[in-house]
Amino acid sequence: MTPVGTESQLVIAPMLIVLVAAAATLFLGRHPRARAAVSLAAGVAYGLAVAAIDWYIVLAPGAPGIATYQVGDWPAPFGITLVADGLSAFMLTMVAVLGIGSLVFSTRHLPGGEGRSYYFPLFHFLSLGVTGAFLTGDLFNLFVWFEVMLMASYVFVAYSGGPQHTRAAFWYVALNLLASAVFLLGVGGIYATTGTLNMADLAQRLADPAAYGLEPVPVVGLLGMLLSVFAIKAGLVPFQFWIPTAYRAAPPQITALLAGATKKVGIYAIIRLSFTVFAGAEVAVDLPLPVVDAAIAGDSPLPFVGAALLVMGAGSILVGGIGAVGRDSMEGVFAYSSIGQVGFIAVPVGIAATTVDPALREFAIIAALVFALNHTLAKGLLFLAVGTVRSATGTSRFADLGGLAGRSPPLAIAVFIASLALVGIPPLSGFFGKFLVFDVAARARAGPVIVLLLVGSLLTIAYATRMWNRSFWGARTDAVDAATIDPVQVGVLAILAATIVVVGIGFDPVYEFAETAAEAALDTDAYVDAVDPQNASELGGSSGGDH
Amino acid sequence: MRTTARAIVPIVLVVAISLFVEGHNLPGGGFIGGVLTVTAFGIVYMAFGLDFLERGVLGREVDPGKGPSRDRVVLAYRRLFAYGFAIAVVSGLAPLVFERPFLTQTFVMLEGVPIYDHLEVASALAFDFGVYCVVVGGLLTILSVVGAE
Amino acid sequence: MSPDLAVVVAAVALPFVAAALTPLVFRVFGERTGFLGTAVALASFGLLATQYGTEGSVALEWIPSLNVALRFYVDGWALLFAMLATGIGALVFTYSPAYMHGQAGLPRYYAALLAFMGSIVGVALAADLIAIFLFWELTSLASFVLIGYYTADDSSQYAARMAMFITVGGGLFLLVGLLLLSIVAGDVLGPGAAFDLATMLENPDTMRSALRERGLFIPVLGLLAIGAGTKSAQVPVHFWLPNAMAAPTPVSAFLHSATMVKVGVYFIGRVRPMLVGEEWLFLFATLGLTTMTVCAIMAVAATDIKELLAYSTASHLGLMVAGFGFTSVYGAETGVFHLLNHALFKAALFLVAGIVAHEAGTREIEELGGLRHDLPVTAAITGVVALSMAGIPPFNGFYSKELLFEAAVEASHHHEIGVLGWLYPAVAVFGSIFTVLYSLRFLSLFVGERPDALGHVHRPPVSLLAPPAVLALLAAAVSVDPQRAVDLIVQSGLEATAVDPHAMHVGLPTSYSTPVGMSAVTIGAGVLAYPAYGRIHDGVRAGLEAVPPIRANWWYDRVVEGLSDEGRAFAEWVHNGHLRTYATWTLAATCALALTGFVAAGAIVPTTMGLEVTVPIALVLLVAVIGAVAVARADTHIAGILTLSILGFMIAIFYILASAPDLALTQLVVETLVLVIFLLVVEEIPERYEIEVGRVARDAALSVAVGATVFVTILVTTDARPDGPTEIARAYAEQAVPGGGGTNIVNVTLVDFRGFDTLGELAVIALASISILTLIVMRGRGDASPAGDDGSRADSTDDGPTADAGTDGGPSGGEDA
Amino acid sequence: MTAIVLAAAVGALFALGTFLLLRRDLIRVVWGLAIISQAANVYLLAMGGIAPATADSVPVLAGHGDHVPETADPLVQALVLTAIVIGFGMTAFALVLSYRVYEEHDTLDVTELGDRE
Repeated sequence: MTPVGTESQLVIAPMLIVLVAAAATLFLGRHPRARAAVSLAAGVAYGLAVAAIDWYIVLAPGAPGIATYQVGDWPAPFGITLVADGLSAFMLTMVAVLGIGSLVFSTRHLPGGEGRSYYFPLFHFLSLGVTGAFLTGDLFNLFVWFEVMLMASYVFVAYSGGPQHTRAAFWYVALNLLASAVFLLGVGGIYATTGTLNMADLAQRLADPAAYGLEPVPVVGLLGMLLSVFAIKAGLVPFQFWIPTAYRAAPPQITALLAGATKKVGIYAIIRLSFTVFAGAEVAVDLPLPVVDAAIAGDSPLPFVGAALLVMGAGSILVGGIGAVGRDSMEGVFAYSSIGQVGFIAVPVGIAATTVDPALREFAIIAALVFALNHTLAKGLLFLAVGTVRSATGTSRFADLGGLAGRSPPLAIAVFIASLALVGIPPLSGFFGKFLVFDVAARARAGPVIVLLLVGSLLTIAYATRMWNRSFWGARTDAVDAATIDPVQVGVLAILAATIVVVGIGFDPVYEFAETAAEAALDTDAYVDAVDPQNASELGGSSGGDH
Repeated sequence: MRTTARAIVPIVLVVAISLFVEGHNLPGGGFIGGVLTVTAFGIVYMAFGLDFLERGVLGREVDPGKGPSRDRVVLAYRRLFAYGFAIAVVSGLAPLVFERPFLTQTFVMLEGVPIYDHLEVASALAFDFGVYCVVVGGLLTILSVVGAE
Repeated sequence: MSPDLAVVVAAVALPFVAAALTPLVFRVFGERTGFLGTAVALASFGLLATQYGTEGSVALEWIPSLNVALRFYVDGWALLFAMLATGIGALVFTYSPAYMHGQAGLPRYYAALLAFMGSIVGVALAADLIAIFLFWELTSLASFVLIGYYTADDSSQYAARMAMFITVGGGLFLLVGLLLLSIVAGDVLGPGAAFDLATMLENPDTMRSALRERGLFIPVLGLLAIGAGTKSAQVPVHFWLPNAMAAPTPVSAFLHSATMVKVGVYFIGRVRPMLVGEEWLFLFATLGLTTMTVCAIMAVAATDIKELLAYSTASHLGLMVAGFGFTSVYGAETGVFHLLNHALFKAALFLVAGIVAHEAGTREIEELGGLRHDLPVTAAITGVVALSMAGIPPFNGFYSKELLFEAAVEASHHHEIGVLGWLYPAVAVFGSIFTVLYSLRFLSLFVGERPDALGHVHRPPVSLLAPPAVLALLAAAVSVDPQRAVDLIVQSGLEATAVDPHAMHVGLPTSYSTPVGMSAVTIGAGVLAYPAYGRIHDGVRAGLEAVPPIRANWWYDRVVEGLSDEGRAFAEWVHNGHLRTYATWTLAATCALALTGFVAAGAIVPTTMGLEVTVPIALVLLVAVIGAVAVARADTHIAGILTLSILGFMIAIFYILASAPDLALTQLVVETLVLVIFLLVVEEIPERYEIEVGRVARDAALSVAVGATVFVTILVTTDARPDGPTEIARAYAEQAVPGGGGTNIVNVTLVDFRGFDTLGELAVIALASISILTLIVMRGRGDASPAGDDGSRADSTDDGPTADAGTDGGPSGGEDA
Repeated sequence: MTAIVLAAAVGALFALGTFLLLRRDLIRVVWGLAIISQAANVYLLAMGGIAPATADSVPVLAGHGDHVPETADPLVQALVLTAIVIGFGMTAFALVLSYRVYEEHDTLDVTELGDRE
């Protein structure tokens, strides 16, 4: 077997970095400074590794566009394959930016006590799970990284140990344990029907089931199960129940990651499985819907996915938007807003799945990705800002806040920019998300969807302005007067805010990146070719003893 | 109970370790060996109480005022799973030096070893040892922390 | 001659650059920053002036992937509006230092004002749909910041949020309209023109017919109208404008009378040649005339001079909208000319109102009067501009109003509009009567007796007087020689907005015509009714009191403010805190998704039962199920835990029977450990059990549904399962010894083939122990605040070795080092 | 009498697990979760195909010879093993968490917990 190429090695680099960081920080219990230093170094290395993936695999002229890594030197579909393509790279980049911000933030604002020595290992394990989920090309491996990510997030939700926190964590754990069991059911069913777990192999087999002697009909229902699992991670209605309490209970810089990273893992998994893997499945679906005088019908499972996502997305936009308007604390608004915003991501994905026009499908995925990018940046910033406000004033309830804008203009400007990005004011990144999503709906001639998006956007304005007026304007309260605001934290916020502006003003390369990502998501053939399960189907005759 | 424990624990431990070592070829492996080892310790805890290992075996004084997490035994367990995790990661990283992918395993056949005649030493054993350590360390941490409550 | 890109970009960019530098500049120049603003505005004005007479579009690349560019189109209409904005901007900046003297937050004020001015110039010049939307929203944003200037003041915040909600929200409708336009344009004019408004305007007939073919004409028209209507305060969302008077008065003069609110009107004029038609007439003439009349009546009911002027502004915006709504050339003439006239007199009036408020200390109409003694110059200015507002000849407002009457009368000549043919002119006259009334009322502040309660009124400084004086002089100039103004700028604006432009002539009427008669009726009725002003005022107010829904803020309060309460109740209803609710929804939705998927794909058919299940396995599974039933029925924790173990052991036996010794072993030991941990935990917890009868039925139903889904899943998947081991399983068996060096395939799989899974699993085990440790040691750290984790924030920011020794050194294990 | 038995058994386990999950007692909720994850494991294993237990079908090869018998699917066994261990970690965590919930709230009644703000 040949040595591994550079591009291929890049694929696993981010995972190795966080793995080593996790192991190293486990040993540094007594050395908080070293712990933070190692973590920061790992964060920087992670960022560099992701940047290298972006450039050398995806974006550079002549880059291959996709690279794979066979863990343990076992060829696909026997070993576990890691795949980095445009979609994975886009997601990783998004998460890396926020993750590093959150990490720097964590060195300044660390919920304390004895548990602190485990904060950074937990953080790295969380990143490990998220990264693994983005990179893996194996269904069961995806389950494993989901569990790693979840296990770390469970304890973060319960981290502060109070009554609210433990209860929120238990609810969160209970719903996700259910989801894990459903995930296993889905994986088991898919293995039973298709005889493989490798996503590329799966795609190949589903596209031509007769050649493999398969009966792929059950995969649509199994995909439905997996959808529900991913919808829990993404927080789509009616799987969103854990979000308000868990987001409130976790330390804010972790909530930033829950909203910015784990949520996106759910979105990523939906896009990856629906489009790269299951889109080509030779299964006809046909289900008349007499009530709305329509039908879920087509030659692949996509119409079913599309219908499900549109319903869930619509529910999310309404529940999140209406809920957010009435909240009485900053993180309450943002938590509900997260539910609503993920609806804005699900709707274009749903349109992409429903449409038969390939150009529109790609455009819709681009829209979803751009919206997701903005949500990661803006919502991440806002949750981090909750952390700043809370560590400065001891509260984030509107009743105790007011006049923050006068107290710290840089903080105020950062939050203002992020709020405007949520609303979708040009030229911020959020505008392009909203613009593209509306454009997709308009191109799909989906009147009701446009109405829904308009309602959702109006609700966004309502809650964003309310949050702003209640906490940043208004008469200054005692808590705000007595606040000491951490400059490093504000610095992180400022950098994220600048990113939001820069992404908007220099949107062209971002769009091209998203376009590459969407192409990658839709290009099943490239994915299959890169992983090349067919070629390797005869496991090499060479003895394993020498490798 | 204690008598039974005295009789059972060594047997369980031996079985556990042999399961771990033989795991590559017979049913067993790092997980099973690890969990069984933990079960042995569990029986000790049930029979003799949490402090037995410290006071009874190691002859150390136990400061009852400390919380569970400060207990020296717990610390040892915690170190164990940290080491285990490190071993697993390092054993996975080692092939990179030889320009092989992460977690590539290999093995050598040793001939003429007493008792076994021929023995395979698989690099996977290192990884499996990491698994063993994590399982033992991790589960014992859980057990002792919960038990101390 | 085509415009120069660099100059155009500089004219737009200059104010933004200045805005960005304002915080620095303010440190050096302090309150005199306002005069620098004047310089910037004049510079921008000058740059624009150099482009006078040019026409054409220039573009700066922005997002080539989407064919979006910063495309600017220069023509008479754009220059008219942009120069109006910078010109009045210069005056407002001059006015500001004296008016805003001593206020806090001036850097924010000037920065927002500058950014606002840049946005307006941008809207005026932009010819790319996205660029238009960009500047459009930026004006709303700047307006939000400026209305909310007095941040500690509740009414200011209320108004700012309202303006933001209405104008940005309306902007979204505009965006959708623009997107529909772009999709159509991309189809018929080529992808390069998808966002290029200039190209669309060059091919109005193509666009119009393409829109109609796709059935998008009405939607686009409606959406653009909502966008423009919200921005230009048309009924029924006119109310944000009077509320916006919470802003400092210079802002009111600039944003809320002269420029921002006209953006909607400007845009209507811009797209008029492309979309004009019968629907256009109905929509905008009706909308405009309604707004004009309603707001004029509301202005009469005003008690505050700024409120009066604000309603008057909305009313005049309605006039302009109505003008553009009429399809004849007179309509376009009305719109363009009144845009100019209104800017001149209304900005001056606001600045006058600012002087009055600033010097007299009150804005209440009732408390003011006879100000000509104290403020003679101001009184003179007011005389010109108030009469202009009233439309009294020969003042400039008269000419454009006369054009409206003409357009209204003309409307019935061009279209079969039935009863509207006389209703439009009638409403126009009726509304204008109120305009005369409130204009006279405003003027009366300066005449008559000085109320005794009015305190000392200061003389305003020159920098307050000069700007309105300049405006009044300009208004007077237009009044004296309207044709010069028309030739200079209005004509070129007309050419951009009219379908069939011809040389425009204005002047005092020399012979009788219907419009002249209408003007005479208007003025005559207004003057005659003026003595009854008090009664009309009271009557309108009484009407508003009696019927709340017609009050301006009523709907907004109900919908937006009420939404907070609704939202709270809704969120608490959905997220009621009960795990059973959450689990029910989650499970039900999962089942629904799975079953729908099966049904949609036709997977549920009579099956052929592929799996071999032996009798022992069946028995073991049966015992397992019985065990589970026993767990469900257990009445103590201990009993439940023990029966749960039986279930676990049965599953271990199942694994043995299924030829999986590794699993069986693992299951056995894990089951033992779970038992131990369960026992340890339960020891600490008192027994507590009550099973509520009422819920059992519902729970059982859901349980059965879940069970049924799983049942179906298993049947369909086993049915689809190909016989024999999978390729992968076979390959693993073959490779275990030669490739993995072990005979236990499962173990080789775990540590070699799929070692990566195992690594993740290790991480989970490590995490589980860390988590449990953390759970226990973090106990008691949660403080009273809902999610407070701030107990340690003081020391967490100082993570030094000394601070840490006490809290961290012990637990985290010295030996770990 | 073939796949139906398995389907019925696993279905029943899921149903009972769900039923327990909806109880008011937190410990019983954990039981329910444990039963559901066990049932999922059983299903996963069965999806590799259940061969009648014979010496040959155990996925442990007799020796290093060339003869490779047809064994039960070792892949799903490895997966289930991973799933069992992960499930164990989760169950243990959920249990300790429920204990902590009890400590903080002094009740195990899910309904009562839900009503607390």
